Amino acid sequence: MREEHGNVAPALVSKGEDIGDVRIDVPYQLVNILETVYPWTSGKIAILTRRCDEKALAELFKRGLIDEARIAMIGLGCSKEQVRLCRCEDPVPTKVDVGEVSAPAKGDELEAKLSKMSSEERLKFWVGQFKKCNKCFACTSNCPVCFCDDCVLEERTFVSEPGIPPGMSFHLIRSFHLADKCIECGECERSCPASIPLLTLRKTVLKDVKELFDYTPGDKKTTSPLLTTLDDQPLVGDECNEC
Amino acid sequence: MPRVGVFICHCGHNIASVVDVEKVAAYAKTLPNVIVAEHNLYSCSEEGLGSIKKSIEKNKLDRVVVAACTPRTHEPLFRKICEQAGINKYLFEFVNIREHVSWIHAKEPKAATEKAKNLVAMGVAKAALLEPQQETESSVIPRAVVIGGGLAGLTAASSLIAQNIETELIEKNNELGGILTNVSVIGPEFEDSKKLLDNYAKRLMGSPKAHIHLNSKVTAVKGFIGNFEVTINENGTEKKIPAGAIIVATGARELVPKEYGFGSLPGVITQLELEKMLAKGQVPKSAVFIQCVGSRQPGREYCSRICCNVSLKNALRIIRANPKSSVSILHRDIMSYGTASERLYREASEKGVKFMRYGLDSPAKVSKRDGHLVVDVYDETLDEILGLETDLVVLATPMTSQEDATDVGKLLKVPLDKNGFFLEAHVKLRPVEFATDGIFICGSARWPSSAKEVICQGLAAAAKAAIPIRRGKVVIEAITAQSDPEKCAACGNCVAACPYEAIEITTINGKMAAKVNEALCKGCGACVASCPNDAMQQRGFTTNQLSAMIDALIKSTVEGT
Amino acid sequence: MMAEFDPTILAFCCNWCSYAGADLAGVSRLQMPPNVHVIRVMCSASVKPEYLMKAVSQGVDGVLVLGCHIGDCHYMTGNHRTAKRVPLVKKIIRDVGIDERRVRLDWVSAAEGEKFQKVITEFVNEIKGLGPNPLRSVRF
Amino acid sequence: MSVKHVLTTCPYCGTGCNFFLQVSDDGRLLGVVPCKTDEISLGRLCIKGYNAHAFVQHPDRLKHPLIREGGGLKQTTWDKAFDKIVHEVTRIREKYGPDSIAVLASAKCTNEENYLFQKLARVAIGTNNVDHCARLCHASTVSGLLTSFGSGAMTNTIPEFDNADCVFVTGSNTLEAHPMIGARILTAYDRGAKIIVVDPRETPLSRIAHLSLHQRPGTDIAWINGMIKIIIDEGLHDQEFIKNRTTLFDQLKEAVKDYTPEKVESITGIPKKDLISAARIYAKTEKAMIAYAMGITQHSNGTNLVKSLANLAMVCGHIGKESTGVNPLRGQCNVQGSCDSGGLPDLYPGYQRVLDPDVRSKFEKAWGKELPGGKGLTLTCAIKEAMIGKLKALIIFGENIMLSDPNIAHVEEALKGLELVVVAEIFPTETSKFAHVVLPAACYAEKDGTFTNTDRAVRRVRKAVDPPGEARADWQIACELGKRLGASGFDFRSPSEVMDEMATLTPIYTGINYQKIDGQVIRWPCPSKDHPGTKVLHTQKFTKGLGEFAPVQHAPPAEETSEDYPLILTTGRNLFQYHTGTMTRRSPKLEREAPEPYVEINNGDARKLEIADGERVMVSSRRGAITLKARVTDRIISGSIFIPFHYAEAAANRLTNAALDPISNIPELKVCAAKVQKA
Repeated sequence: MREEHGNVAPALVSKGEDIGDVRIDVPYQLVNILETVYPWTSGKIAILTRRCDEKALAELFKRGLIDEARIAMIGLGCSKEQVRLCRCEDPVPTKVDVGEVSAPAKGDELEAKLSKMSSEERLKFWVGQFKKCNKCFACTSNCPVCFCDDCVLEERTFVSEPGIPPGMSFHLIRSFHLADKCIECGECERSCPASIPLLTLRKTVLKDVKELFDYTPGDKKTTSPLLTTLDDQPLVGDECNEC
Repeated sequence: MPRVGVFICHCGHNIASVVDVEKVAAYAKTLPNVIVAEHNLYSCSEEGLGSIKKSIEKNKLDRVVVAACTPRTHEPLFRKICEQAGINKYLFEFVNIREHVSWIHAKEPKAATEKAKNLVAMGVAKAALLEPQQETESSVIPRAVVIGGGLAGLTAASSLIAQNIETELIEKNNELGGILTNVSVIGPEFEDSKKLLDNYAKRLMGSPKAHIHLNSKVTAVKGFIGNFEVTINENGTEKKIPAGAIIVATGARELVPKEYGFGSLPGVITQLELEKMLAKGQVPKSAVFIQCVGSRQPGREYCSRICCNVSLKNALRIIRANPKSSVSILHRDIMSYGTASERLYREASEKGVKFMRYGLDSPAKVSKRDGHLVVDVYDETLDEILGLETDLVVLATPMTSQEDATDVGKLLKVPLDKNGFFLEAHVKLRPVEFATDGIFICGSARWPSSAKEVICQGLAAAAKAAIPIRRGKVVIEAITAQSDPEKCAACGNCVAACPYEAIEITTINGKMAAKVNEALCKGCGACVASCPNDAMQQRGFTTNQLSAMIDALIKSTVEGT
Repeated sequence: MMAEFDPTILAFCCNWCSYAGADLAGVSRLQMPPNVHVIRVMCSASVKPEYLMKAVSQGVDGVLVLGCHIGDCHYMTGNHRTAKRVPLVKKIIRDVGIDERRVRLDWVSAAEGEKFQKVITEFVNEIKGLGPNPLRSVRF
Repeated sequence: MSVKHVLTTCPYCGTGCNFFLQVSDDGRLLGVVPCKTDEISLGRLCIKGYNAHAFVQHPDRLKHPLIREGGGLKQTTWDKAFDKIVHEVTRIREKYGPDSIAVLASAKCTNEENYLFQKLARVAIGTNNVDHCARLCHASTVSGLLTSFGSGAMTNTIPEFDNADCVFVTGSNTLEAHPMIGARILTAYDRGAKIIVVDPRETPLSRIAHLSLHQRPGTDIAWINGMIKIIIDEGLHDQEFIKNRTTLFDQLKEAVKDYTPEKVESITGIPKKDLISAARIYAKTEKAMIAYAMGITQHSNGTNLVKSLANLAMVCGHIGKESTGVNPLRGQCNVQGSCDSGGLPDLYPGYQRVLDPDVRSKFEKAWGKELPGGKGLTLTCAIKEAMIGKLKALIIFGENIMLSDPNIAHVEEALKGLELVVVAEIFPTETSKFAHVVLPAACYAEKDGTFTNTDRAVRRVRKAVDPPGEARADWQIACELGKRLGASGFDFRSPSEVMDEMATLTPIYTGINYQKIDGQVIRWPCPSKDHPGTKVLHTQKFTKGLGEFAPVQHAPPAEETSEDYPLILTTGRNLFQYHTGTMTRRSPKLEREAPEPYVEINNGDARKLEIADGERVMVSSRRGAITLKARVTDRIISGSIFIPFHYAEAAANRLTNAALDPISNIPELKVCAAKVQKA
């Protein structure tokens, strides 16, 4: 990050280069930017990582999409304000090299509010939100754990509505795809021109995954429950011998 | 633009008496891409097939939809006709309006007709997107591996060599014969088991095609039908055996009981121990058989089906040897299936074998009273507890799966049922086959079986295993998965999802992407569902085909309303 | 207009067990409501969550996924995947306010014609109880 | 290997979002990263923005000059190409006079380049025949708002939409055509602002609007006058404001007196009660913004239409305050700038009138050459003149008139008749097919310069990669051409120098220079070096002094429906394609979203014509016919059809009517009579 033309700009600085006016107030999803530059660079890359970035990287390491050996993490502790914006319950990186140590937030108010609503009200709310979607794909293109080059949501196979806004399936399918990946960085919500509370939706689904499989993404040692068999059940079952 | 032909079958009255076939045909005509829609009395009859063929040629159709019965039985027939008419057989789509419509909505002709229309619309939508497929062929290694040297394995093996097929027999023990080595006489005909076994053994020994591996265990299985590689450990040394087919004949074992003082009270023995005694000519003066020990009860519900016959056989051996001896059989029900066994049962009751029925709630008690074994059993007819004094108590325990069955199942990637016996692909449609092509099952590893049954199954398995080897090639049905390297993000979901390790991530023109080994792929589609980016597609079930079906249903119902 | 609500229902059946079960139900002439439209797939594991999402989003009133019983899967562990995917799908649609009962997962073996009949009948009645999929009337 | 991020301005709509282009050091354009701290985009982009890199290094790019030999175009050198042009221009000028030559500037090019294009025409060639595609979009805005307010631009800024309490949108599909301005409106909506949309189509915005009115195309003055009448009758007008800041109110009052809600309903089809509540909401809300676009301007009475919107705002005093005003949304990245920098036949840079002798002498002094007197030809007239053989040569910088202009059949005829057609382009286009010389140009990512976005902010365009092959930036081409034509004042070393010259001659830009705008957003007017720029126009007084009410009357469109052509055809954009598709159709993701042309037709009409959704149909007008897919929908009112004009394979402009607005010469692209039948 550095100051450029009065703006904060992502910057890739090589050895010996002038790092200019380096900034650590990172308004960017750096892992996502890292993914785009990664194939075009060689050698080891150091990157400012918030807690969510660490988790994002863990998800990418796991899938062999980024070589852990090439990454050096500089732990960035989030500001209180940032934590509040993200309703972040896990804000502190393993090692805080820069930034501050802030207390976690107390959950997501909107999420709580929605969970108390009747399904009719909840549907009304989300339909109202999704009607604003104009398919810029910011939520996918800025997502650190959305690793496909082109997205199935860009096709008419499952999202049949031509033009905008896309129908419900767009958001449902994305929710499923992220269920075992999302690390709650909130970039989808921040970059949404329609200010759809996407982070709230993400958090809601993550709760489900936790409840169903006792799983939370972001740890490179664990495997997504969607990629394993039913471990609690042996590989034997009811016989259907007499048909 | 595809040219779809739709053929609705009356199936005599089976369909037409409920579904208004004319209406459905008329509706089909209105569907996109449909060139012609006809209906026949019996589409599968010579005449029906002929008219379909004619229509294909006349109307230059390139897609065919038949709405009739179930694809599970009739699909091959109609695919054949397509081929004869000069279109790729994978451009055929089957719609089931008999089992799934007329037969189950018999009282609602109107609704049934509507549903038939919807299903046809869905079928047409899919058909329009079907693509011609080339079935891939792979060569077959002309060698079979038989795992298990018991009766089943021996039968299968000798049948294979009889067909001049190189055969490797893998036996974990140091001798052939399996459980039969402890059984001298085989019921119900009282044949000499040794003769039977020696006979098989001789055949094998005598043949240059047969290779017997004693003290050997299978440690790894790689590959697929036609091209397996079975790794065995023979007396501590590793051997790799390439093979075209595998027969599983690992058999079963006798359950060692805990009940009735077995182990503590001398004279309380199992069926096999009795076999050994009788073989040595030691005939007890009196014996009480207790049936269903450890089976047909909570924890092990199944009936082992052969134990009754075995008890009858041995009871008669005792009685025949010494007509004065007293023999009782305490049973829950006698399972003497088959005429021969039924004869044994008659003979036994005539010769004075006492049959006493006991309930699961009132099991017999075995105890030692002043030097004698006593079996206390509640007699339902007399409604009192009888104390039977006896020299011998024979516990008829069920056959259970081998302790290593699960390991074998894992090695071969084949399923077991909840009792640990192997599960064949389909008892009626594909007996003695596994769902995994090229692997077959016979004998008591499949289910407790009598020697006769074991032999039949052994021969059946051998016959089926011989098919690919004789043909020298296998055709892989074109429903395998394929990955689009352009779309693939190499996330590895599919690799994790595949039960057959058929998918690997490799570099395809400079880009990491998933690659399917079509010969290993069984076409389950698990990878397709796991792919976030729709890069993985199953031939004949592509996502755009199935989505089109959903859209068609919505168009003709939800949007229709 | 006020005619009884006649739901549109989609069912994915695996070729080996549930589709065979459906056939058996047919052969046994077991009667059931005519709302369910079966799509045959080789294994319930190949049913993409996307299909369920798509169907529900476009107004299908209910979606069934039927597979072999756990352990009986002819692809060994296929239905294990299904057993994990479908519950998650149910949760997600509930999160946006669609009744999760509109999606149902069940196991029907090739022997269980009666069970197929039972599952279909129950599900159709349940959906009738729920009424039309609210998304039918929503226009984005 | 490393990657750098270059901050620049989006080449698509007029919103002027900034973003970073990612460039690998071997010169590959990798992608787009939004600029989080940009005050206009707020780090948010639309799908076009995210794909703005996709077309730049497309293999189709023109890499070498081409020259017509025999039938086809053959590769040549820059020298030969320039020689040919200079030779022909000189010949034609001598034979037919300078006014037989016209230059088409471009709203896709930078301010500096447009400044040079008009200088090229006026100084090097000696004609005022310079115009560009603004003629087709907001010419009527420029003329209309100039008369009403004295300035033809957005009276407010984009961020101000956030705080508006009423946003009144008409003739603009904002969420699709200006997504990031749409985003601002959504912010207001989320804040609880009232959204009113008047449009013959249902747009993504109208679907969430509190009030969505659907008028018959071509009846806008009627409903606007109707609203004004309601407002006056109910005494909701701002007498204070009218008294102190405007003139000719009585004439307006007189003009609207017959537009009773009943009458308006009969003309426009807008229900009486809806019109009334719209009028009340707009008039009663303190912070009320009007946003409009082609739906208002592209009519044969476009100028009057624009004036009537100005009337509506002035009646309520809804102008000259924050989040309150009249806002024409400009459609191209630099259509505002290309007008500012004088790419117009009647105006020098900064809207200084060609006919004003003082202005003229000022420019003659500065440029050291006598300048032509009268107004030049507008783009649309130039085509007509070419048809009758009066115009002989056309020098086109980055425009694709063979798709963008009405009644393409005529354009084609015109082009064929010309003795010299020069096209400077980044891709081969329908137009370059007719060129005698084709010059390969650099695109936005390959050059420095400035775009002026729709809210008057002058934003930097920065070079990220080198142009392909021998391609050159248009400013270099223009300079070289100027020099070779023997003119002085064309030796600039950088665009920055061009801007400096332009600033000295353009009052509204006087304070603008690269160093100043590098770190901050500056909006014109910026009359001096230390001036911070202007956000809200007309705060104390109107640019022209008093706001001028215009008594305008409803007039039916130039072409009305008939027995044979019973439907009204209206045209526009969709979100994923952009104008003639030169760039978007070469961006895979955009093309995939909207790969083929379609006509939107109302379900009712479709049922009558027995046309099914997705069926191929033929749409024809008195001028031509095209075949394309039918999209049966209730998102367009019965009696009207809609076709996006992006697609060459079914060019909507083969059907459209070239009837012109007498004042601004804008063609009536939004209304013509058509019929639909099964293909």
